[in-house]
Formats: sequence, C-alpha cells, structure tokens
Amino acid sequence: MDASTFRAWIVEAAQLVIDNADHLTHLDAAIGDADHGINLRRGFQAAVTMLAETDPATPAAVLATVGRALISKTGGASGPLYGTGFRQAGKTLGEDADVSAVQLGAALRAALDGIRQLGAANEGDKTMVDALGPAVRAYQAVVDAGGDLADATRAAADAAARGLQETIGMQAHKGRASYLGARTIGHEDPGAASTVLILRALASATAGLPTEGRAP
Amino acid sequence: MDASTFRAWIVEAAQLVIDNADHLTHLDAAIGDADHGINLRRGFQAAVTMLAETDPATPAAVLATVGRALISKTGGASGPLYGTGFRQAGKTLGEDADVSAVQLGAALRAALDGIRQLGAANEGDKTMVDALGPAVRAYQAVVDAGGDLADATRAAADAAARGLQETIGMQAHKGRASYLGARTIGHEDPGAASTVLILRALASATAGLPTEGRAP
Amino acid sequence: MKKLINAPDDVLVDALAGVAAAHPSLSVNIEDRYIVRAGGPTAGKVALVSGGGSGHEPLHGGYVGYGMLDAACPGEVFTSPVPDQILAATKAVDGGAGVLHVVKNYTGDVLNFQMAAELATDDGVRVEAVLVDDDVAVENSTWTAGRRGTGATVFVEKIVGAATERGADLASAVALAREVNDRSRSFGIALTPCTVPANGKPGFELGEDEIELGVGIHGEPGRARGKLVPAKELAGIALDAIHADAPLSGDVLVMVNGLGGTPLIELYVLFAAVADWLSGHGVRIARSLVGNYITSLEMAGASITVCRLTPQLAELWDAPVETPALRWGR
Amino acid sequence: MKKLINAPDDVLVDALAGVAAAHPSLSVNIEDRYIVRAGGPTAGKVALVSGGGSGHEPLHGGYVGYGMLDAACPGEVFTSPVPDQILAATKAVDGGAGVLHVVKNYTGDVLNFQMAAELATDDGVRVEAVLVDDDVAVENSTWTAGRRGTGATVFVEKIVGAATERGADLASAVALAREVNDRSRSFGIALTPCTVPANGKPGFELGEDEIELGVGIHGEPGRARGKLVPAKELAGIALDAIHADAPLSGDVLVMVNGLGGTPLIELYVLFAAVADWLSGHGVRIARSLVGNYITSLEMAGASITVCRLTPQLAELWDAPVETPALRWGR
Ligand SMILES: Nc1ncnc2c1ncn2[C@@H]1O[C@H](COP(=O)(O)OP(=O)(O)O)[C@@H](O)[C@H]1O
Ligand SMILES: Nc1ncnc2c1ncn2[C@@H]1O[C@H](COP(=O)(O)OP(=O)(O)O)[C@@H](O)[C@H]1O
Ligand SMILES: [Mg+2]
Ligand SMILES: [Mg+2]
Ligand SMILES: [Mg+2]
Ligand SMILES: [Mg+2]
Repeated sequence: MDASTFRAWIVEAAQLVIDNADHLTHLDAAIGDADHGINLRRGFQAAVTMLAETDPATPAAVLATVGRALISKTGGASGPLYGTGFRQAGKTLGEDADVSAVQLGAALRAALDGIRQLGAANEGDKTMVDALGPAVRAYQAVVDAGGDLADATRAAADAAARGLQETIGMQAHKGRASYLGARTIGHEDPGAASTVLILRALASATAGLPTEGRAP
Repeated sequence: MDASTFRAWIVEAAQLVIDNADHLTHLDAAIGDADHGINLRRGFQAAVTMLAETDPATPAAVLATVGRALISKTGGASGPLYGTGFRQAGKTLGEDADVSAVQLGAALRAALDGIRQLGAANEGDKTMVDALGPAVRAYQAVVDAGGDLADATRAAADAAARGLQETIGMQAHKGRASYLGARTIGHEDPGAASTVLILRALASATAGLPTEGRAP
Repeated sequence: MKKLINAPDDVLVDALAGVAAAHPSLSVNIEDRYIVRAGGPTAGKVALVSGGGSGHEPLHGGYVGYGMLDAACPGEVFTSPVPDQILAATKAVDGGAGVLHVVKNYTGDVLNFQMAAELATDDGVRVEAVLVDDDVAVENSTWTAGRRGTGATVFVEKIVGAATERGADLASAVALAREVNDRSRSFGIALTPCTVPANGKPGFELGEDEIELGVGIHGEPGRARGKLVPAKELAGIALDAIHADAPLSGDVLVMVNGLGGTPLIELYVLFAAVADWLSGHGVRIARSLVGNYITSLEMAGASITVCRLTPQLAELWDAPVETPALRWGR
Repeated sequence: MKKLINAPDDVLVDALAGVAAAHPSLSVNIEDRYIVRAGGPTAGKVALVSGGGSGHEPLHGGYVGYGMLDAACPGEVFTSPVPDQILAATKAVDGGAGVLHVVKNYTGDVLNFQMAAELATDDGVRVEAVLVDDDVAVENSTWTAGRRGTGATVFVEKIVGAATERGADLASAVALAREVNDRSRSFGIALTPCTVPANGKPGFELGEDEIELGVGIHGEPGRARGKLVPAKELAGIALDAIHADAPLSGDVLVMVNGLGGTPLIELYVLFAAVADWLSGHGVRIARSLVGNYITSLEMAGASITVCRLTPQLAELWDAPVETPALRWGR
C-alpha cells in the first residue's frame, strides 16, 4: 500500500464524511451537541486540502499530515482524538514507500492505543473506541490467517460496523454524551459511526472498489 | 336615575368588560399591543371595589369615584381617557340625588368633550370617540323627541355599535394603532368596542334588563 | 406560553422583589411601584424620572443610579404606569431643584405622565417633561400619534443624567434632553413575536422566513412585513431609513440593541454590518453599545439607534455612571 | 432557523469583526481566532487565557480586559477551539510570568487545551491549566467525563483575574482558581432548545409544558425532562440540588444567569425566588449578578450559580474590572 493509496483512502474518507455529515450531526444531536458531522467535515476537508498542497511522499508523511490537519481544524473531542490516531499510526511506518498488510495492522493498533491513551476510554464506554477496537482485532485475525490487505480492511470495516451496533445498547461514560447518563442508551455513538465511515473508505481504497454509503 | 342605578351601571359594565376582556385584548393585538381587555378589566374591577368601599351617595360622587379608580388602576391610554370621561360627566351632576334624562345627556356630552380634549381625537381617527360621538348625538335626539331614559340609552348603545362598525374601515390616526398606518384598516378599534360595552351596560341598567354580550 | 414566572398577574411584583434583592444600591417601593436610589433624593439636584410599561428591562429600573435616573416607574407589562405611582416617585426624588420626566412618546405614557405632572405641580413640585420620539419607522405626521420613543431613551437618560449630576438646572436639562432626542434616530426589526404574560398568546404570527420591519418595543407588528435577509441587508434597511430621515455624518454613538430573545453573538454580527455601512458612508463610530438595553420581552430581533454626537454629548456620555445596567467610571 | 446572520459558516468570523468594531479596548485576531487586550501583554503578570465553543457570549471574549482575562479563544459555535489558536493566544499574552488556562471541563476543551499547552511548553512558555467543573446536574464519577464547567467560569475568571492583576504568581493563581471552583456549584434549566447555525435544526424538541432539567450550555438535553412549574419551584429544584451536593451557608455570591432567550424581567422573578430560598436557609446574598453572562445561543431558560464566599474572595470580586461585559471600579 503506497502513498497514493493512503491519499486515496483519505480523499474517500473525506467524501464519505461529507456525504454523511448531516447523519453524524443528527446522531450527535441525540446524545451530544449536534456538531460531530460539522466538525469532521471541516477537519477532513482541511486534511484533503493540506495533502493537495504538501503532496507528502511517504505513507507515514500522509498520515502525519492528516493528523496535523485534523488537530488543527476539527475542534471538539473528535479532532484531537482522530488527529492523534492518525499521527500515532504514521509514526509506525518509518520511511517506507510501500506498506504491508502486517505494517498497516501495527499502524491501526497504534492509532487505537493513541486514542485510548488520550481519551482514556475503554471499550463499552460508547465511543469511537467501540468501533475501532473490534476493527483492529478483526484486521489482525485476517492477517494472522494469511488474508490479504483487501480482506483485512474489509473485515475491519465490518467489525467496526458491528461495534457501532453494539454502542446502541451502551450508556456513555466518556465525552459529552456521558452527561445524559441512561438517556444515551438506544442511540448510536456518533464517533463510532464516523469510525465506520473511515474504515469503509480504507477498505475500498485498498480494494480499489467504490464504497457503500456514498451519496449517489 | 339615582346613585344605586349609576352603581348598577358600573357593576354591569365591569361584568361586561370582564366577560369580553379576551375579545378586547384580541382586537388590541391586531392593531395595538394586546392589552386593552387586561387594562380595562383591571380598571373596572378597581372601580367596583372602590364603589363598594366608599359607597358614594350621589350620582356625581359615583362617577367621580369611578373616574378616579380608572385613572389610578387602568394604565395605558384608555385609563386616563375613560377616567377623565367619567370625572367630567360627574362634574355636571352637582349634588342631585336623582338625575333626569336631560341631565344624563349633558353628562355624556361632558364625557365626550373631556375625552376629546385630553386625547385630541376627532371622529374618523379610529378611537373610542367614534363610538361615543354618535352615541351622544343619538341619545340627545331621542331626548329632544321626548323619549325616556331607557329609549335614549338604548339608542346611544345602538349608535355606538354602528360607530364601532364604522371604525373597521378607518385608518387609525391616534394612539398606538396609528403606528401601523394602513394596516389598521379592516379591524375594529378596541376602545370603540369597549365603549359599546359600557353604553350597553348603561342601557340595561336604566331599563333594568339583562344585557346582551354577557357570558352565560 | 413558556415563562420563568409564578403567575401571569404576579410578574411585575415578583420582578420588583427580585430587583430589590439583587441591587442594594436601589430602593424599591413595591406597594407604590417605583424604584429610586437607595440614598434618597439628592438635595439641589434636578431629579430625572422615567417610566413606562414593563417588559423592556433593563429599561427603566436598570438605569436608576448615579449619573442616570433618580426614579423609574414600571407599569404592567407593555402598559403605561398610572399617575399615582408617577406622582409618588416624583415626590420621592424631588431634591428641590425640580423634576424632569423623560417620557417615551406613546399616548398612554404621555397622558399618564401628564396627569401625574399636573398633580405634582398642584403639590408644589416643579415638573417638566421631555418626549422621546426617535423611531423613524413611524412618520411624524398629524396622521399618527407621532414617532415612538425607543432606543434614544437610553441616550437621553445617560447624557441628561450626567448633566444633572453636575448641577444642570431644570431648563438646561430640558434643552439637553431635547437635543439628544433630536440628534437620535432608531429603527427596529423583529424575527419573532413576543407574548404578554397576562395575554398568553403571541402578539402576531410570522412565517419561518418572515420578519417585521419597523417594530417598536411593545410586541406590536411593524410598518411592513418582509423576508428574512442577511444581516448586512437588514443593517442597510435600518440605516438607510435613518439616514434618509436625518443624514448621518461625523462622529456617532451607535447602539445595536437586542429585543430580548436574540443571542449576543448575532448582535455582534449585526454590529459588524452596521460598522461597514457607516464607514462606507464616512460616518465614524465614536461610542457604541451592543447588547440588550431596551427590550420587548423575549422577542427575537434588534433595533439600531444612532445619535449624531457633539463633543459635549460625547463628554457627557463618558461621564461616570453607576447603575445595574450601565456602569463605568466608578 | 431564524437568525440575524449572513451565512451559517460566517457567524464566528462576522461576530469577531463586530467585537473588533465595538470594543477599541480589545484587539481581535480574526485570522488566528483570538481576542486579547489592545494594550498587548502585561509584563510580569500571570496571563489568564480561556476559551471554548462560541455561542456562550459574553463568555469568553466579553471578559477580556483589566482585572479579568488576557485572552479568549472562541471555537466554532459549541465546538472547542483548536490547539493552534490556543497556542497563538497563549504566546500573544505571555508576559514572562506564565500563562493560566481556564478550561471548562468538556472532553473537547480539555484535549485541545492540553495539546496547546504541550506545544506552548515546547516553545518555552510556562503554562498551567485549571478545570472548571461546577455543574451539579452531572454526577462526578468514573462513569462520566466529570462535571461540566458552566457559571463558575465567570467567577473564576473575575476573581483570579483580580489576583493576577495584583501580582499573584502562577502557583497561587492556580490554587485560587481551584478554590473558587471548589466553592461554586451550578444548575441549569431549559424552557426551549436552541439551534446551532451550521446545523439549522433545534438540538431537541420540547412540548408546550415541558422543560429540561440539568442542562449545560451546549444546547444538549438535560439529565431529565420535567413539567414547567412556577419559578419558585424551579429555584427550589436547582438550589436543593446544589445544597445537597455542597451545603450552602454564610455569605454567597449568586448568579441568576439567562441562557440567551429569556427576558431580564423573568430572571428577576427567578432571582426573587432564589433570594427567598436562600434566606429561608439562613444563607446571605453578599454579592450577585442577574443577566446573560454565560449563554447557550437563543435558548430560553436560566442557570443558577452559587459560590460560598470568603472575605478574600469577596474582596477580589469587588476589585476593579473593565471588560465589555463586566465592569466596575473604573
Ligand atoms: N474520551 C473519549 N475517548 C474516545 N472517544 C471520545 C471521547 N470523548 C468523546 N469521544 C468521541 O467523540 C465523539 C464526539 O465528537 P464531537 O461531537 O466531534 O466532539 P464534541 O463531543 O466535543 O462535540 C463521540 O461520539 C465519541 O465517539
Ligand atoms: N388620543 C386618543 N383619543 C381617544 N382615544 C384613544 C386615543 N388613543 C388611544 N385611544 C383609545 O384607546 C384604545 C387603546 O387602549 P389601551 O390598549 O388600553 O391603551 P394602550 O393603547 O396604551 O395600550 C384605542 O383602541 C383607542 O380607542
Ligand atoms: Mg459534538
Ligand atoms: Mg393596548
Ligand atoms: Mg398598552
Ligand atoms: Mg462540540
């Protein structure tokens, strides 16, 4: 997986976020402050712009650029969290021009660890971690079983989607949603939903296929 | 017409104003500030209370008491205007214990003059004067033709009602309604409407009959 | 109707109790319905008394204090005060140098203050009255009750308050009040109606994209209904109307005033548009206010008031003032 | 959505332009999104920097000035500011004695200020942060992100601002800020939702007789939905919750704060109810604020914040302050 594929991932993720921004905001309205879609749209648009301007040469540089852009432009809780995730992932990739399925697994793991360290959320707290955690494990399982990049990223996206479903039954213990206590039960977590979008984009970028969830 | 009949008039007028307060306020909402019914209810309730407390002996004293109460408690434009009307009317009645149809005519005329002097409204300006003016003339015509008190007050009330209808076509030139300019055309004037109620109460008090417009 | 109240008929009395509890600098006579400075009358000073319907807070009670009003007479919501309370307040603050009634030009206010002034004069108090009529939305003709008094009331109370604090006599206080009023113009825009508690229903209805242009401060409809356009255009509509009536130039005092339900962030957006228009017309903002200073209950919307300053007026504007709603210099 | 704006995405920039035009005492960096005192950094003084989402005006920009904040960092409406702007503001006001970040306890604010502090430290600026978390509606447990920061933020900024103006060092400024926060509690009630401009739809829906109890300042629903009851009962609900969490006694500083769409007359009605409750519990109102000080766009409702004063805190509260939204003593 080379730098251009990583860029394709982010461009696709940005498009998915833009197409689903209202939905993400709608989810955030139910248990948060109705801005998650607005925040991420702003952040990913900035990331795409910065990639176009700086045209980073390596996968690591792409992820570092995206992380910086998300931190600088997103705001809210999701900005620093996603931004840190991308930056930590990038740090694991060194100077390599091409990244293997195994390397990407380590990068995704690093993203999860970075987000968990910054946000101190555990799985079950009804956050993006409830989508990203299962995704990282599913990805690793496919790779361990000898599957390829496309299979692994597809498995990660599907596991994230199942994780998102799991958040419906959870009570939020982190972020703004936690203020609503039991009233959060019965709603999807917005950040988990956006994590699904980002991983779907990864799957289609690695498979070179169109992504589900794109606005026609 | 003795003091007790004058008191009966005011008690009846107060009841009519209370029963129709929402309607008067509704009319004021269309071209004013939605408080005419509220103001007059407050004023006439105070008048009835003050009459009960002070129990004035003469017709003149009854009207003076009512005028003071309306001025002290009503507020708005209608308070000073109606209050002045009743006070001026009272001043014409001297110490007499019983008031003739002719005397009442002079009293009503004095009320009209007092209101016109204070408010500087002419007929056609879309105010209470457009109900009271015709009423005073109609009253006088009946008395000149030898009619009795009941006939004259009935004629006054009917003329006031016709005057109220006339206000619908008028553009307001006085009071808050004048701020709305041509937008006032097509609406009854609230003060003209309350004048009709007060004169209806007078008619039924003098005739000793129930008044139309009473809430069941 | 959704309001933080106990009962519609208790709003005024309960609010006065709150004013009394919140502001030790004020003395509130709940029985007679007036608010004066806790210190009592200032001997030898011309006393400034204003009043009108309630629902315009902080006007007028919030402007009682050093450098501004001596007394405020709050009527029921949107209803003129009655002569009795104006008379009581006038006597309570008379310091022997006479009392100036600052009256917003509404028939009800005018008549009630007029009756109170007559009664006070009978009781030997020297009383003068000045009418504030700054609202350009109402043309001042024999076909109307004359212009409404709106935002300029705040300017008159502040500037004349400063002058009387310095010993201006009754005649010059009257002249100064007239000057401030003559130099000031206002225009108001409503995005939503408001509801008088005792009434319980909104004064009018507006569609999602409709606004009322040229509204006053009593929840009444304006001169015309219009479409909701960007703040820049609304500022233009208001300032064009003001400019057409009394051309703006030189240094001005500008107030972008919220009608009660508009968030401050929107008032700043509107102020930016006002500033653009003024600089585009070579007018300099020398002094300004942005916030809720003369309101119409919870109505969403804003009014713009501009006063063409003189060096003397600017200097009096800057003079120390210490009231609940306007305070600087001490 | 009916708002006095030009375009939903321009609200923040347009409002900042308005702040710049309205307040010569402030210097607004629209590019980097921060507001500082026009005078520049005060050498040798600990600088106070706060920030958060916009839509809470006058918080924070309205509190920049002598005796209060040195800088404010406004994020998009209801969205935490980003590290870049916080870093830029921090460097702009550093007077060599260190910078104190006053951070309302929201995950987004905490994380963004934390990242900015790390970057500033890398650049050699001494930075400390204090979290404000006064909202008793959120129980402070490992099962939540901790209490929200609401009304007490105003108290912290005013009191610590006064202390830093007098030369308090960074460590004692931190300690004082924590003391004010520890002694303060808040509770908020919403009568209507509000609409984020970029979103266009209300954050929640409420029936004609419904209210949200225990709301914060971001248009979010509260801890529970309730029925609209008289102001006296609402004051009881809020103060009982505060009292249960941290028993009230002695002298207190009370703020009855409007959330943006509630008229001042209603806030006074509520203040009267608050005063009744407090005197009934032997608590004395030593200082108070009534008005819109920390808002949630156009939301109708109010929050009540109580701080148990010490003589030192009262004295620092009374110290001169000169900001657009809070001013006395000069
Ligand atoms: N401590 C945390 N750890 C991990 N994710 C979190 C944490 N707090 C919040 N989030 C995620 O952030 C999302 C909200 O992001 P966003 O709405 O953009 O920011 P904010 O909550 O500041 O408005 C939540 O749905 C949740 O998934
Ligand atoms: N100058 C005037 N002369 C006579 N009647 C007037 C005048 N101004 C107003 N009115 C009457 O008063 C009525 C309004 O009274 P009200 O609503 O109680 O007071 P306000 O207009 O101060 O709210 C109008 O409908 C009109 O009939
Ligand atoms: Mg959010
Ligand atoms: Mg009226
Ligand atoms: Mg009225
Ligand atoms: Mg947010």
